[in-house]
Amino acid sequence: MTTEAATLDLPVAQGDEDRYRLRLGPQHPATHGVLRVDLELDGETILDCVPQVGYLHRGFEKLAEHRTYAQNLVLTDRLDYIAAMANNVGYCEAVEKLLAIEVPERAQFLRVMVCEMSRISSHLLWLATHALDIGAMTVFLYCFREREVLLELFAELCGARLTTTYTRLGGVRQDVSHAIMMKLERFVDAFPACIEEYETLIDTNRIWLKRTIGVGRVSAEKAVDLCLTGASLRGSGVDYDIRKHRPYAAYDQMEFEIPLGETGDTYARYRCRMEELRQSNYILKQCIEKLPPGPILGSDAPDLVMPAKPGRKVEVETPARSDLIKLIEDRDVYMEGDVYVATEVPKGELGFYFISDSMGRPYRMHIRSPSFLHIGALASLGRGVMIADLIAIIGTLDVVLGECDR
Amino acid sequence: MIPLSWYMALAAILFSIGIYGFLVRRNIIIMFLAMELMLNAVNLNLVAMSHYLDSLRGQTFTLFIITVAAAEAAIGLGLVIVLFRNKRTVYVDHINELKG
Amino acid sequence: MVNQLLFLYCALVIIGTALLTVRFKNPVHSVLAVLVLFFHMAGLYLLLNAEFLAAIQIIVYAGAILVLYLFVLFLVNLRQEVKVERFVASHRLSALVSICLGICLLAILPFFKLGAKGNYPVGRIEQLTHTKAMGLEIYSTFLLPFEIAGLILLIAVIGGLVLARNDKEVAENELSDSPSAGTCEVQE
Amino acid sequence: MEPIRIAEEIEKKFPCSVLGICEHKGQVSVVVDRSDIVAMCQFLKSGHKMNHLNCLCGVDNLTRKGKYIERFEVIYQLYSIENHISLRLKAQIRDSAHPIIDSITSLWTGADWLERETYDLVGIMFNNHPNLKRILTPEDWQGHPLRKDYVLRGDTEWQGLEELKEKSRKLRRFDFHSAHVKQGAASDDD
Amino acid sequence: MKLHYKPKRNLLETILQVEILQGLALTLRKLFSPPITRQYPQEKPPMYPGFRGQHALVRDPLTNESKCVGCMRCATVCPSRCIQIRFHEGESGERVIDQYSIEALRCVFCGYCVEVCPVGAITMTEAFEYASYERETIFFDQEALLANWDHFCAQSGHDETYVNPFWRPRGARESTLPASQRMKVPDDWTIEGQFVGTRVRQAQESEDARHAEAVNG
Amino acid sequence: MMTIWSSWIWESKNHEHCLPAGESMHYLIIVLQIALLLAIVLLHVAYVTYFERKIIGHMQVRLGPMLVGWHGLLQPIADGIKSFFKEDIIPEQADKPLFLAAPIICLVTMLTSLAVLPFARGWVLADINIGLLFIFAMSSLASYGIILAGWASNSKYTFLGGMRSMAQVISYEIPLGLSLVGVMMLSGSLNLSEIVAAQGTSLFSTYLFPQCIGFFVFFIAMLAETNRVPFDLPEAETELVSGYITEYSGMRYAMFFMAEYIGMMVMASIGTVCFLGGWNGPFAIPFFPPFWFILKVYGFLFLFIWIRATLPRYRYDQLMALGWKVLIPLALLNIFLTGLFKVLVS
Amino acid sequence: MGKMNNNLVRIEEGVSFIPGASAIVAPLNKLINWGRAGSIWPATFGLACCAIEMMAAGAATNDLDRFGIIFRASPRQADCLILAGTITKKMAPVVRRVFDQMPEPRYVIAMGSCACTGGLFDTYAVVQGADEFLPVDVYIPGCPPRPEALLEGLMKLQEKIMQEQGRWSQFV
Repeated sequence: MTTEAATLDLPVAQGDEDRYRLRLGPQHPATHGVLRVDLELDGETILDCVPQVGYLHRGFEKLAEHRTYAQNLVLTDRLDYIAAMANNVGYCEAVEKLLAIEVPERAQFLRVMVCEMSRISSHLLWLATHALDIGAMTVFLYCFREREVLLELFAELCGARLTTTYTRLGGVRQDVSHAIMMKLERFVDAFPACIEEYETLIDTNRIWLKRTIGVGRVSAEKAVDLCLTGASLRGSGVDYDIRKHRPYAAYDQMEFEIPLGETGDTYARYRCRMEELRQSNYILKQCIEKLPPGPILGSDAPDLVMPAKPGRKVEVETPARSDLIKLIEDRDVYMEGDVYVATEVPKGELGFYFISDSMGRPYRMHIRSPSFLHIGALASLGRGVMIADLIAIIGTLDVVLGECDR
Repeated sequence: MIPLSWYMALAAILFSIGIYGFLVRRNIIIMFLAMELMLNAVNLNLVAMSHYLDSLRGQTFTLFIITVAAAEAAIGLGLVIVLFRNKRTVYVDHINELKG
Repeated sequence: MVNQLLFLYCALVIIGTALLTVRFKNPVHSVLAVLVLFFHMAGLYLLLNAEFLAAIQIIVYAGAILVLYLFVLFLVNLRQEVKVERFVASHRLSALVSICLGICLLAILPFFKLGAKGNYPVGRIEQLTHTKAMGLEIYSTFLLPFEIAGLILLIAVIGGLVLARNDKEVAENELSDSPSAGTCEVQE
Repeated sequence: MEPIRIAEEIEKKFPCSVLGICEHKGQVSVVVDRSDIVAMCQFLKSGHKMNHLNCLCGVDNLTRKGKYIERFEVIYQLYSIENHISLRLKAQIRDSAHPIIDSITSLWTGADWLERETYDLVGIMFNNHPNLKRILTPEDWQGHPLRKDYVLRGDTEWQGLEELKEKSRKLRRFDFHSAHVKQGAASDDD
Repeated sequence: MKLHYKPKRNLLETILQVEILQGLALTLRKLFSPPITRQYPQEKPPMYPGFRGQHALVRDPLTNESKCVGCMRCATVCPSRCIQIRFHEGESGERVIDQYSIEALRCVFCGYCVEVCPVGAITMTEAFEYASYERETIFFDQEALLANWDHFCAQSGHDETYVNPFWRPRGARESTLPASQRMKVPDDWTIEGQFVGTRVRQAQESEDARHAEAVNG
Repeated sequence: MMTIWSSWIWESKNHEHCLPAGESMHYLIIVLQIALLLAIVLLHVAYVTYFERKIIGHMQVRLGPMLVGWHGLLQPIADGIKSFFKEDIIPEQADKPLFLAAPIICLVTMLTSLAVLPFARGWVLADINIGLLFIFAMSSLASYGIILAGWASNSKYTFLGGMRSMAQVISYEIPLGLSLVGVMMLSGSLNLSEIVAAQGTSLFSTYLFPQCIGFFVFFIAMLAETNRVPFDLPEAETELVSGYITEYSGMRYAMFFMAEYIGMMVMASIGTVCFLGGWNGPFAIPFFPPFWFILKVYGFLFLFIWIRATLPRYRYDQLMALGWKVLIPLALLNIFLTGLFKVLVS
Repeated sequence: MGKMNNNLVRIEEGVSFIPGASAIVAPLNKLINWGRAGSIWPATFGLACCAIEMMAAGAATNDLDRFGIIFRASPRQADCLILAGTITKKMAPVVRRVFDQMPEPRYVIAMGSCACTGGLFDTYAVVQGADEFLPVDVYIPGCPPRPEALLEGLMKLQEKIMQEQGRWSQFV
């Protein structure tokens, strides 16, 4: 059955089945990539909704066991490719905890900065696609206009727009320049007006309200039960944000508020994210103000070419033409043990669970991805609603399949 | 000029085809359609005659028939849906026992 | 001459599509045959100078009633129809009956005599336009039947609604409806 | 309450199934036997308001040695949204041929997919799971990729891809040039 | 923080479709505002010196050959294993590169290779326009990589001694390098010239001023 | 084809007393007129798509077609050529005759409606007494094309699209018709030319003001009738892929596309004729009488495009509710008020 | 130019044409190619990271619409399949199916390392290059490529289309 998972050529009725089955995806404009949702319909009403994932399962966790910690950072770019920076930070926070690496303060501020930039860019993409799903195509273009500014900033900062690989174990790759900060400041100043613009188009629009209010309602208990995180959880009124609960990087030095919805419907989640956009913008503003001086990479940061085993030197011979290279000091950075470190990425709680067996590679790396659980929740959210509502719910859960399937 | 008898002959043929369809088909929806054929045959007769009689009565009557046909379709098809919902069939020979 | 040719064409198509309607395996095809039939029926009405009726024929019959048929057909979803026997067991007898009826009807036609002429000759209708003439007739002579027809339609609408309404309870959304304030307190 | 206190409480409550408590980098984990895992989670969820299931994953400990470590392990990372504390349960599964553990889907609906994923990738079965099927890999996939004896590129090619390649070889786009060349070659042979 | 919602529409606003008209007004305004589109083939996007584009092997102006010393660090660190190096030992014990190839279609452009290269031999240029009809042409061997470098120099107008600070070897940290070999980095990246938060700078300046005052006083 | 057919009937009826010798010439002229009209309209359709892309592009702060021809002016032609020379796929499990017929039904009915539109005084192919009803009839027939496309493709998305369209058309024909009843009452005619003539020449004597409720209802119903945003459910891209045209490729898809745009133009023309005073304008254009008509139609089309660039999409049941619970009562109210007005005035 | 053979002129191995016919065919061919190149409609088919850059290419800054490129949701109306992202083994049959559903002439662009070769993911779950089961016309390197790189790839595709000789369709 799995092989014929295409969109089109299923006959209208199969035998005398009473129920009308529809496969939404994996090639479908509204499934944000390669999600497939098997629906059973009664007219337009969904009787049963079974999300199917795995169409983007690339074997991250297996691959991570075969690569060094530094190399695995590259993998995390491709997890939630919309907010790669946040993943980078989450990964580095976890590995630094595991390997006990200190991060200088400036790097922590820079991490907060790029995290919030990627939160804004992720939320913009979410808003764009969510609005497109509901039919407002212009919001899509307006959101991309601002997102493009951020992506170009990323490109200027670290050389790539999406797959940034910006952080390093013990710091970040690159210091910001004055030019970047000027641009960022300009962006931060202009951004609230842009949010107003999106809201003019949809926020009070009666069609938008009709399509979102009361759709896909999740109570607080249900949201916790479904393991939702991020704005999807906060839309239901549960105050859980890792940036506040277990502050990492320099979040403990930032002032911001966590917007909490009440109704837990699509509109509440939408409002939550819109408010988060403003809060992120505010954090960025603080970053510009509070960025401390200092180094960006810790003095004990491990080299990229890490030995696979402690005590074993990387096979690098002294080059003939120069004596540039000092070999890396061996340090017992590898300990046995396990850690679980979670960070608040735009989608929700991104957790890394590492088991180290004292090798240069993780023995086991498990990624707790928010999207995976959000899509899992779709099965119970999507029951009893109409197809159009399901599309709105998929949009509002803000899933990204790269992270879900890993 | 077309003689009135042409119209009447056509209406007669159409009517008997309608009767035929009503009698032979098992599908209740097609039976309804056959009834529409008969109604149309009658309509044609009425319109033709009123034309040749220099009167509008027949045509007015046709209008009413169309109205009633619409009502009939609404009710009849509503019945079909109810029937289908309860018995999962639209075949008349499957529904001849009314015990439910 | 042209008119006669037109009539013949329409008549042939009407008979042909009527036969197809009752013979087609697929009910959807039947409905479409009826659509073509109605179209040509409207053509005949035009030949009879009844342009308003022709338009009504298409708008109401083709645009509303037949669409309703299609709707119901799709609702009951009858692909398997194509495979099963579509005629009742006694269909030969029925055919005989209907042919006899047809012959009888045709046979009595010559005995038909036109009655008294009315007061709407073609010229007057053309001058008034058919629509206006119909209106005059309906809203004067046939006012009461017109009202009754309206009532019938109303009853039909209500009846259709009552019949087609789904008796089953609308599946409750299992997620709670109350705007609860979350499991834990909002913390500062 | 300190996580370590909770861990001790668990030990008191389930003395037979708790194997040990360890703390690493400030994170407390309780190593337990698989038998009482549902009761333990229930206890943590209702007794200590550990209502948020952070993470559930399986581990294949084929090449890792250590105290209490069995072949298979399921990790439950719990967090209390209210009290801001987290605790890790590590359930050990001794049976390496047919690893099986009780499902906690009755406590968290969200655990459904996490357990399916664990089953899919590590091959640990879950008792009382409503729908224990493969989730990330195709349903007719062979093997469990995250086991240590599964090589990175896979041992055998997946049937579906083989079929696809075969099909695409057959359906290879008709190419005037190559078709002609083939004809020419044939005539050359003649 | 509780969300605040916009107040509900009143009857008049509902009848007059105020919010829809506002939306329409916005799009109409945008109709007459200049588009932000960059007409790509004519207008190139702004390129940043650190952009991780096409790979190139730096041609050493002295020897006219690659600078690569065959230390294998790039091949070791490459997460997607797309760098292949073959070498043999020369007379004086140095490594002579026989083959240096990058399968650019497998590369993930993480820039690790550039970052770990101790001699700045491999770089990632700003070029990204090298789509091709065949897979083979995007497999760069040593000549192709050197040609990429020449192409880059010609395109960007840099001379052959151009060294981008983004390509500075950071595998061996700068502090460990001899002073003469340290890469010249922009002021922005030095402790002295780096961007400091506006408020922090103000505090610093007032501190400095107070300090100076205290010294003067 | 149907255009020829229907106009033939009408002409033959009205001109039964014509000289037999001139009759064939007469038909020839009509055929030529039809051909000319079709050519002009199809060209317009092509360029309406271009304007739509351009206007929406600029509203979305981008440019729209730029590179095919000067500022993308040849874009519709390129699209047409491409579609014409594209493979025409008929799905194996489709109901072949209906699958083939559906786009033709759509296109032909839409083209047929053009026959009764008065572009200027006397510039009308078939000046029939029931012009307005004729257009309703044609637009209700066009929905058959959509329904059949949805059903005959035998795919679930198309089927759902077809069902949606069906429900939508049935629901919105009624307010569309009712909203024009007021116009009919004021003008006392169903003939489009007469409706225009009844409105007088100045802007303030048009029916836009006395029939503002009717216009409002008409406008919304018009959007729904032509499946445009915010009522584009039958082809809602993010829900049903492409709705009823999901399975169509190449030229057949282009036919649906053309039908949709001709439908837009027809509806815009009806709006122009019934509410904006048709070809009448502030001053007469000497050599090109349809100038004002075309200008007004393009104004309508701009509105269509503008709304498309701005609004989100309704949900199916909300659409139904809007039609039945808001628009039909409003239209009835409009009829009532108009009647009251007429009674009071007379 | 090849030798004369009856009335046909052989221009290269296996290809020959009627002299004089080119006066009609060649402009027609050119026209058709121009039409195809000027209106490439890719299927909306994003797989992973590259899809985001594909969206960015369609957004205001780069605006694919300038080239006459609009995304079509249904593969039946698409001319071009942009493989934007990692093709996993589970997804490969679906990709192939979408390709099969497209009408001729159809083109495939492999965008980004993953679609071209599998890229970073040399694992059990990923197809090592789309050309294992699809005829790829243009390869775009990058991970993900910049939107402009996608535009460049599309322009390469346009060039390729312009060079075609009477590619099969129902009329030609």
